[in-house]
Order: sequence, then C-alpha cells, then structure tokens
Amino acid sequence: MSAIELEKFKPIGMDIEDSERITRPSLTYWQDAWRRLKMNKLAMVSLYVLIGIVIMAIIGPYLRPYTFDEQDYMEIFSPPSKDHWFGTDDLGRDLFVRVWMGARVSLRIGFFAALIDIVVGMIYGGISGYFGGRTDDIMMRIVDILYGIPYMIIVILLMILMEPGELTLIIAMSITGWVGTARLVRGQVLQLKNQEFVLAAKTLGASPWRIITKHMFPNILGIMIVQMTMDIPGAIFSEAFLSYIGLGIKLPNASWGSLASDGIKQVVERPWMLIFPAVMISLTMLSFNILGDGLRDALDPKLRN
Amino acid sequence: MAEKLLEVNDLKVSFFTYAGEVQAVRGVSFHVNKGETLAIVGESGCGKSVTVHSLMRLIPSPPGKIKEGSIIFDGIDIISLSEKQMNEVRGSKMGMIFQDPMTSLNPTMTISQQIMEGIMRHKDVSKKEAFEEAIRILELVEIPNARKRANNYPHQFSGGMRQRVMIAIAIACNPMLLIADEPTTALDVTIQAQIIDLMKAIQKKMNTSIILITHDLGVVADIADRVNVMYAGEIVESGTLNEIFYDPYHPYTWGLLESVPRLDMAEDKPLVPIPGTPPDLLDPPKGCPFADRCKYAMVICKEQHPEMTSCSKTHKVSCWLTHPDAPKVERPLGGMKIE
Amino acid sequence: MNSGKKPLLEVKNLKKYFNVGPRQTLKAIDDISFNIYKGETFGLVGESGCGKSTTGRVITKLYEPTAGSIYYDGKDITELDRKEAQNYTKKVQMIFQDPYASLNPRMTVADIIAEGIDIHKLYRGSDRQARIYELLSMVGLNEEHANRFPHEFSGGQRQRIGIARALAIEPEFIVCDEPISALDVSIQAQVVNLLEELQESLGLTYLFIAHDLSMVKHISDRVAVMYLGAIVELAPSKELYKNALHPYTQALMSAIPIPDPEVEASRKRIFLSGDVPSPINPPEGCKFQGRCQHVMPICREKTPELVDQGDGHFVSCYLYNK
Amino acid sequence: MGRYIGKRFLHSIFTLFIIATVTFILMNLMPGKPFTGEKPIPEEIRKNMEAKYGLDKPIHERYVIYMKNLLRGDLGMSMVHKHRSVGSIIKERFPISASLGLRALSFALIAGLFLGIIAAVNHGKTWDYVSMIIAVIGVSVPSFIIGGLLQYFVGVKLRLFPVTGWESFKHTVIPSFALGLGTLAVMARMMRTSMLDVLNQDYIKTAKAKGLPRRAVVWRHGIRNAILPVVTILGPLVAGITTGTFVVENIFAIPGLGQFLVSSVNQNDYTLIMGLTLFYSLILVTMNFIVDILYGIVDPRITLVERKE
Repeated sequence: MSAIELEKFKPIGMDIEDSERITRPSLTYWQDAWRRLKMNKLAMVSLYVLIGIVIMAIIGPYLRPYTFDEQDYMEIFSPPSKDHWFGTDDLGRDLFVRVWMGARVSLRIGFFAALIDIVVGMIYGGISGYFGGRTDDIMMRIVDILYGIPYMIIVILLMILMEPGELTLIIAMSITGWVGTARLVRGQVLQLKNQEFVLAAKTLGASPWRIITKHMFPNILGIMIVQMTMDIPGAIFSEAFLSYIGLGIKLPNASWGSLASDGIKQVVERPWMLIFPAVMISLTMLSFNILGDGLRDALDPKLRN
Repeated sequence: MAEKLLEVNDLKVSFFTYAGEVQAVRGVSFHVNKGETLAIVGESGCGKSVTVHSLMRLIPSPPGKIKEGSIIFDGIDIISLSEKQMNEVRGSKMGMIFQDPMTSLNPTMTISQQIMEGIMRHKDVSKKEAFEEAIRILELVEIPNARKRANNYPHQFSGGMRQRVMIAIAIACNPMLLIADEPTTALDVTIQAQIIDLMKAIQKKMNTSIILITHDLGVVADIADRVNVMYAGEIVESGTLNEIFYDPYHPYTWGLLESVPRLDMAEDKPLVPIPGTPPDLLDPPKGCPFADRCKYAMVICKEQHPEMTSCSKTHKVSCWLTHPDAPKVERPLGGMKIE
Repeated sequence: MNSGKKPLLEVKNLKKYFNVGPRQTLKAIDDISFNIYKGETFGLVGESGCGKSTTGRVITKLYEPTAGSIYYDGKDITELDRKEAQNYTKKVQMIFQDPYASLNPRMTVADIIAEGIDIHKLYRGSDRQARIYELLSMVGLNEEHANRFPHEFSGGQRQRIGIARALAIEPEFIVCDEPISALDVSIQAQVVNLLEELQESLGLTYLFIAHDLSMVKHISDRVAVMYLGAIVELAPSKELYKNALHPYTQALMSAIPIPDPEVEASRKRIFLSGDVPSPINPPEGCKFQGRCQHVMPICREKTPELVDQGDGHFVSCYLYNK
Repeated sequence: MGRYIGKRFLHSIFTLFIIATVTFILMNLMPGKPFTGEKPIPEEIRKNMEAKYGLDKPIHERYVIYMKNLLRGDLGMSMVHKHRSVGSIIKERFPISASLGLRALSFALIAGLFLGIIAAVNHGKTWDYVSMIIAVIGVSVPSFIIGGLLQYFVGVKLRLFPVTGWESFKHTVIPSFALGLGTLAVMARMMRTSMLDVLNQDYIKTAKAKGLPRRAVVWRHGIRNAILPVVTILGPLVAGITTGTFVVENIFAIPGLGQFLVSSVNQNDYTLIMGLTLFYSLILVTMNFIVDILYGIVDPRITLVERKE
C-alpha cells in the first residue's frame, strides 16, 4: 500500500442523511410517462400526424374556394390538378374539401363512440368489480352474453332500425362497444381492490367514494387512455365499414368511409377517388395504433425502475 | 489443498437501462472448491443473484452484459464459449435452483417431462431410460409415490414439493456445481428446513459443489463451508464459516450479524440495525460503498476505494480499518481488536 | 399473569370462513380466542395459510367475522354504528406487509401520510404540513421526501412511510401484518427498532403478525402460535422459547436455523414431514394430528381445548390435558 | 372436464336464445314494412302477403311460432327472393363464404402466429420491427380499402391475379389476403405480447439452465404457454372474418352469403335478416364454445380449477 496521509484516517462517522438522500430527480408518474413517450420517436411522429390531421379537419375546408356539396358538372371525375388538389367525384364536387369535411365526421364519430365506450365501460366494470359477489356474477353474465353476439351484426340491425346519421352511428357502435372496456376495467378493479394500499385506505376509514376517486381511478387512468387510443380507430373502422354497406352517413354529407366506398366503385378507372380517403383512414388508424402502443409502453408500471 | 472447481476473476456485469448503466456487479473475484458449499450473502440488489446467473450465462442480454472478467469452470473459460458450447455445460455440469418454485416450473408440462428433458439433452438414453432415471431422481429428492406423481403437473404440488422437483431438475445430470439462488426464501420455515437438509444429503451423496445465495445467516451457519459477503456489487469480505461468524473484519458483516435476533438466547440483545439505504448502483460512490452507513467511516473511506486485504490464508476483507494507520476500533461482537 | 387487568382487545371464539367454490369453505380462522392488554406486543406466528393475516384483517374490520366477537375497550366491534366504526378506525390501525403494494403509486408521500388526517379532518393547511413533517421525522425521513413518489424509495423507506401513515391519526392499537418479512435483514432491524421506540414514546399496543419466530420472540411480550386456523399454543415469549409444549411449536422452533455455526452444528432437529394440509378440508380433531409424532387416537376425534398450564402458558394438546 | 364442457354448452345455448329473442324484437320494431316497396301494392294483396308470412298475428303468437320453427331449424321464407327459404339460400351460398373465410383464417393464423413468434424471439431487433410494421399496417387499413387497392395495383396494373369472380384458385388469392390481413395483424400482435411475457417467466430460465438449445426452449416451453391467451381471442377473430366477408365478397363480386346480407338490409327482407343474423351468431357462439374447450385442452390447470376471470 502506498503511503496515505494520516489525517485521511480521521474518523468521520456515518452520514445517514447521505444514505437516505435520493439522487434521482423527482418525477411524477405523468412526467415520467411523457418523458418515455418522447423517447419513442415513432409514437411522437404519430402524435404530430394526428395533431396535423385534426388541424386540417378544422381549417382544411376553408383552404379551397368550394363547399363540400357544391356540384360542378364541367368538372366531373377530374383527376387531381391545380384547381382540385384531390380531384373531383361523380358530381364534380371537390374532393379536397370533402375529405376534410369527412375528417370532421369520422373523427367526431371515432372520438365520441370511444368516449361513450370508456365511460360506460368504466362505470359498468367498476361497479361489477368493486362490489363483487352476486352483483358481479349477474353483471358479468350479461357481458358474457353480449360478448357472444357478433358486434357488427348488432350494429347493422340498429342502423336499419334507426334513422341513419352521425348520432345513430355513434349510438349503434356504443351499444355493445363498451363490453371490452368493462371487462378490462373490472379486471383492474378486482386487482386493485385487494392491493394493500386500498386496504390501508379502508382501515383509515376512507369512504367508497374516496377509494374509487383517489385510489382506483388514478391507477386505471393510464390503461384507459391507451384503451381510448385503440377504440378511436376501431370506431372509425366500423364507420367506414358501415358506410361501405350503405348504412353510414347520408348524402351529400361525407365521411372518410363513405368517400372510400364511393371510391372503390371507381377504383379501376379513377383511383384517386379511393386513394385519398383510404390514405387518410389508414394514416389516422396507423397513428392511433402506434401512439397507443407507445402510450402503453410509456404508462406500463412494469417497465418502470 | 482443495481442488478448485470454479474461479471467478474481476467479474463486472452491468445492465443498460433507459436511465443509464446500472453496475450490478463491480469486480467480483472468488472461487469454489470441489465438494464444498460456498454461501453468498447480502441484501437484495447487492448483485449476488446477478453474479451466479452470470456463471451460467443466464443474464438477459440486452439489457445485461458481462463487461469484464473471467469465469474458469472445470478448466473451461465460460465467457469465451459459444452459446452452443455453453448449452453443453448448462444442466450437465452446472445445475441451478431458483428462488420461487411456484413460477420456475412450466405449468403445461408434467414434472417427469421437465426432468427427462435435461437428461435426454445431455445423456444418450432412450425415452424409457430417461423416464426411469427421472423416477430415480424424484425418489432421491424424496417425492412420495414418485412413480405415480411423475405424470402430474406442477400445480398439483405444494410449494415444498415443487422445490424438490426443481432440485431434481437441477441434479438430473449429476452436475459438478449446483447453484441455488435463494432456494428457501419463498418457503415456510418447516419446509425450508426440509429443503436445506435435502441439499446437504444430496451433496454428501453426489459430492457436488454448491453455491448458495441467501440472506438468511441461519441457513448459512447451517450449510456453508465458506462465505462471501456482498455489498453494492462487490465482495466486501470472504472467509471460512468460522472466520465470518467469529472473526469478521468488515463493519457491514458486523452489522449483518448484529441485526438478526437469535432464538437460542433467553435474554435478547438489542438489535443493532444498519441505518440508511444501500447506494444507487446507477451512480455508485467512488470510495467505499458502505461508507455512508458505516459508523467507523474515515475521511479516506469516502475518497478512495479500499483494496482487498488478506487477514489469513482464507480470509480477505476490503476495508480501510485494516490499514496500519487506521485507528484501532473495538469490534462489536467481541473477537480481537483489528490490528 | 395478566388476569387482574382488563384486556384492551378481547377476541372470543372468532371464526372466519370463505366460500371458495360450490360447497367448499375455506376455514381461515376456526374458533380462536385471545386477549391483548394495553401497552403490550402480542405476537401471532405461524406458517403461510394458518390464518394469522386474516385475524389481523378481521380485527381492523377489513373482513366481517363469520362467528364470534371482538371486544375493544369492552365494546363489540362487530356491532358498532357508523360513527362508532369511524371512531374505531381512528384507534386501530394497520401496517402492511408489502412495502411496494401498500403505497398508492399515484400519490405523493405527503398525501399518503396525510390520508388519515384528511379523512378524519384532523388538520388543515399549514398545520397539516407541519404534522406531515413531524411524522416523517418520527420515522427517520425528512421534509425533502414529502413531495416524492413511492417508487423513488427503497423497501425499508417505504415501510417507514407506511408506519407514518398509520401513526398520523394517533391510534392506540396497531396491527402489524408481517411488516418486516419483505425486507432485508439489516432493514428489518431498523423497522423493528423503530416500532419499539414508537411503542415506548406513544404508548402503543401491537398485534405483531409474522412467520419469523425469532423476530416475533424478540419484539413480543406474549406469543400465540397458529396452525391451520387454530391457536395451538399461547405463552409469554421467554416462556415459549424455554419451554415450548405443543409438538408443532417445538418443530417450528427447531426448524429455524441459528446464525451461529457452532450452535447450529450441535443442535438437534425435529423434522416435520409433509406439508400443511389445505384449510379447505382441514382434518378432524386436532389440526396437527396428521403430522404429529405423538398422535393418539383421541387427537383424531376431538379438538383439544386451549388450557392454561400455569403462568399464562396455554396449550391445546392432549399430551398435557389429561 | 365433462362438467366444464357441459357448463359452457348450456351457456352457449342460453346466449343463442337471447340473440334470437333480441333479433326478433328488433325486427318487429323496424319502421319500414317489407311489402311497401317502390311500387305501391294494393291493400288486398298486401294483407294476403302479410297473412302468408304470419304478420297479421299478434306479436307474442308470432314469437312462439318463430321460436318453434327455429327449434326445427326452419328459418322461414325470404320475403324478397320469392319461393326461396332462408335455409336454402344459406345452404347454397354459405359454402363459398366459408371457403373464403377459412382460407383467410388459416392464412391469418399461420402467418400471424409466425410473425408474432419471430418478433418476440428477436425482440428489439430488425425482424421484430418488420413484423410489427406489417402488423400495424394490417390493423390500420380496413379490408375493403386493402381489397380496393390490391384490385387496382395487383389486378389492374400488374395483372398478376384476376380482379373479380370466384372460379379458380387464382381468384381466391387477393380476397383471402384482403380478408385475412386484419386478423393476421391482431394475431401477430397478441402472440408477440404473449410470447414476450412467457419468455420472461422464471420457467424459461429453468429450461435454459437445463442446457436446452434455444429452439427447444422457444418451442417446447415458450409457444405452448404463449398460445393460451391467444386462443381466447379466436372467437371474436372468427366473427371479424365472417363480417369481413360481406365487404370482400362485394368488392370482388364473389357469390357468397355476404351479398344477401347487404341486399336484405337494403330491401327490408325481415326473415332473411333474422335468419342471417342468427346464422352468424350460431357460428360465433359455436366458435366461442370450441375455443373454450380448446382452452381446457391446452391448459392442464383448467380441468381441476374452474377458470376464474
């Protein structure tokens, strides 16, 4: 051993403060999740794409001097050009304007259908899981049956039954759409219910309301956000499908689904009529799916350390 | 002089996480002799598990990586082996028992299938012979009605029985080295005693070397020949069983011994806890990692890492108190004064 | 020993069964009785599935008992009205086993500690803040830790946060449900010493549940040993160690290795064969009869009573009640 | 096991009963009348027609008749396609739809599982990204768009496959692909997640510690356990394929059952809608039933312990 100055051997004792100090910066759950999401480039690109699409849905229709239902018989089936950026349809309507008007409809349907799914699913699943026992048995039996009914068929039946339109679409999709969410929420609640922090709150005399709002809800929120990002494209998809079989938005209104289904009929001669709405649908769904995956990774407590 | 079966030199293992490099094992050297039991003790997160998983190259990579060091086992350099060559070693020359018997067995395979798998992999035997061998091993680990129960699935067994099955899998090919990673932590005390006893019996019968990881000093006193004490990814003290229990040099070892209550003494001595929390291995301290929690800490402890010093032929410690210039301190557990 | 004093908590013929399937009942607690006196630490020890945690949860009113009664300060807690029940939660608190699962990951340490204060509206504003800091320093943490989240702490630190949460509403009685079994040995001593200090300074009474007999013996004044939902032996802790009567207690004590190689080398062991039977279909008579080396015909027929063998040493075994 | 199957079976029957009832109620709430087409029909004839289809009877009687007929497997006569029973329509056209569906399903299952496993085994490497890009595109592009685009690019531009019809194997390639892609994607993602989860389990470490080669670890220990949760979503996936056939058949002019659903919807053909709804539900419920039993076979734990969700 080389010589070391003697004073270095002066006892200094222990420093508990030092060992108890936490050196990592303090981050809330949401800050941490956001930081992780930001590191996921693909998810961030998707987020920007979605923001872009929403902005275009708002301002897009005003960028061109046409309205969505303005017919121009001189310009029927014109391919994309300087005047008509996305071309025109069988009635000479400008597809650029129609695509962005359609975006409004499709996004609204997607958002509200997903929102209703989440709200209903959370309430239903939450009650079933929280109260358990007989309530849970009955409520889950109902869910099992709904789960056994082909979703699309129910939607089709309801669409036949009701006056077609945006609201009808949302309602029809929500009628069984919440089932998956309810199952998910119930599973989460059941798990949380027996977590020691919930038991601790109970021994402190917390009311059910406090337990649900302070302990359950914040711990389910992350998963619900992910579920929402996955539900929105699902609803857009269903709307497109329904429009395709003629049960969607009524003319002259347009949604991406109705534009695409018009386009398919012309795909061989006039592919632009399909390509633009198809790209929009696909891009939106793609972005939501990637963002959803990214959020799941960012919000998953298992991956935290 | 005992023959060395395993020699580990300056092993460094890190995990590269999104937060940075976690230096889980920071320069660990030790050896295992043929037929002996080496215990590695330390708190959770001190790198003891990572160390033994590295011996079998079972560190998940990424994020884990063996950065430096050598592992010589039975004359083979483990680190330089290809994955294929490594598979010849795993299960045949080294066997491993894991902590949680509830999750360590495949739920969709019968236990005989799970034991036979290893036998058929390493020995040139027919399926029937492998099955008979599996039965023999199940009997060796004292599973009642072994033949009848061989075709059961893991969920049909209790925790203690499952751990016996795990041991059966590990010793199926008569390995030279049995690595047991906290084999009794998840079990009840009465079951724990059965399992430790079984391991002792198997060692006697098969002359296997054992590396046992545990945090229970009682288990160590029961089964070990030599002990490594690990802290914050390093071995801070190593010696024979008696040296560690009756003549320890490192304040952390003192702390460990003083913080456990003893059932065999009527009058309880007060427990002396080790205050504070182990350091974050994302950013380990440059001096002695224990300095912040050590009541004998000196200026130098925070500045410079102590070197491994020999106290006897078998006893080594890494602590500045053993330096000739360090103040003499009274060791809390009696014993001699540190010279 | 304590016969003259009035118990703080009195458990009488308590049973707790769970329905686990069609025509299957899990008898988690099958008729247990014991008293806990003010200021003492009562240890409850046994292997997993013996019903010790369920007992703690029934006492803290997390579960409703199937039968029997629990008197706290002379009042049956199963018959409290809403206000009395709220009052009871202020007096009886619990410390949990898993330092990771017992703290809500979405709440700051300050909010976790203050939960009881908020529920019972004890302090507000700056008083609340001051109380949080006081509690933090009581458990060896500091103000700096208040606004952090649980995941930033080590296991031992989290367990201390859990203790601070229980202490926040100034309880008299704390059920410690295996508070140290998930912690490292050196940290266990920190927590146990802290609990002992707090008991002294605040005059607390503990029910200390654990599977580690050596730690229970260290901290408790009296210890009850549970097996399959029944108390098989109950004695002052020194007495229990010196003179364990029940064959199960003897086996349990002998199974625990001593951290001393010489003692360990010379020690005689009683090995128990087999596993603890399932509480779903527990054996008739004495619950331990299937694994007991002294089993007699009567053990298979009738459950032995818990009988005082003198000096508060109770045992439930036919070897002693002739 | 027998008990378990029995319970599941009763459950399926009950579900079908509920669906039949709900369909009946919904159809009777429909605003449009079947015989109020474009041409006004004389009152007399309409009444006759209604009598023929039993529409003049009170609703509860009709319900009983309907249920009785259902039990006999009689789905009634189509209201639009004269002289044809719903049963005969299904019998004639379903094989085509089923053939398309099965092709799509087997393509989706095989390719989806394969992609998922490849992705999980190569977690974080190139193949993982490639598989997941395919999977995300698959769930992101609706089948009718895929169909349309394939028709245009592969059929019209490249002339690799015929654009429409259902005659030879060549005709089946694009429709099966278009129909299966979404399912493939769901499958691949689910399998990847499940496989990654399994590969992190302790028993995989045990298997590795035995010295088993990677292939054996992945196949013997990984896949069987990973496939369990994937089996549970097979039911809904089949449902997705069956509804998907409506659209794909339409785009590619395939003479399957899907055409009838779309046309019956537009023509208010009560009995045909009800019949098809029930038929599709029957397929779904049967699939769910099979999946439940399959689950019992794959997971040895199920025979002893009732699955608790």
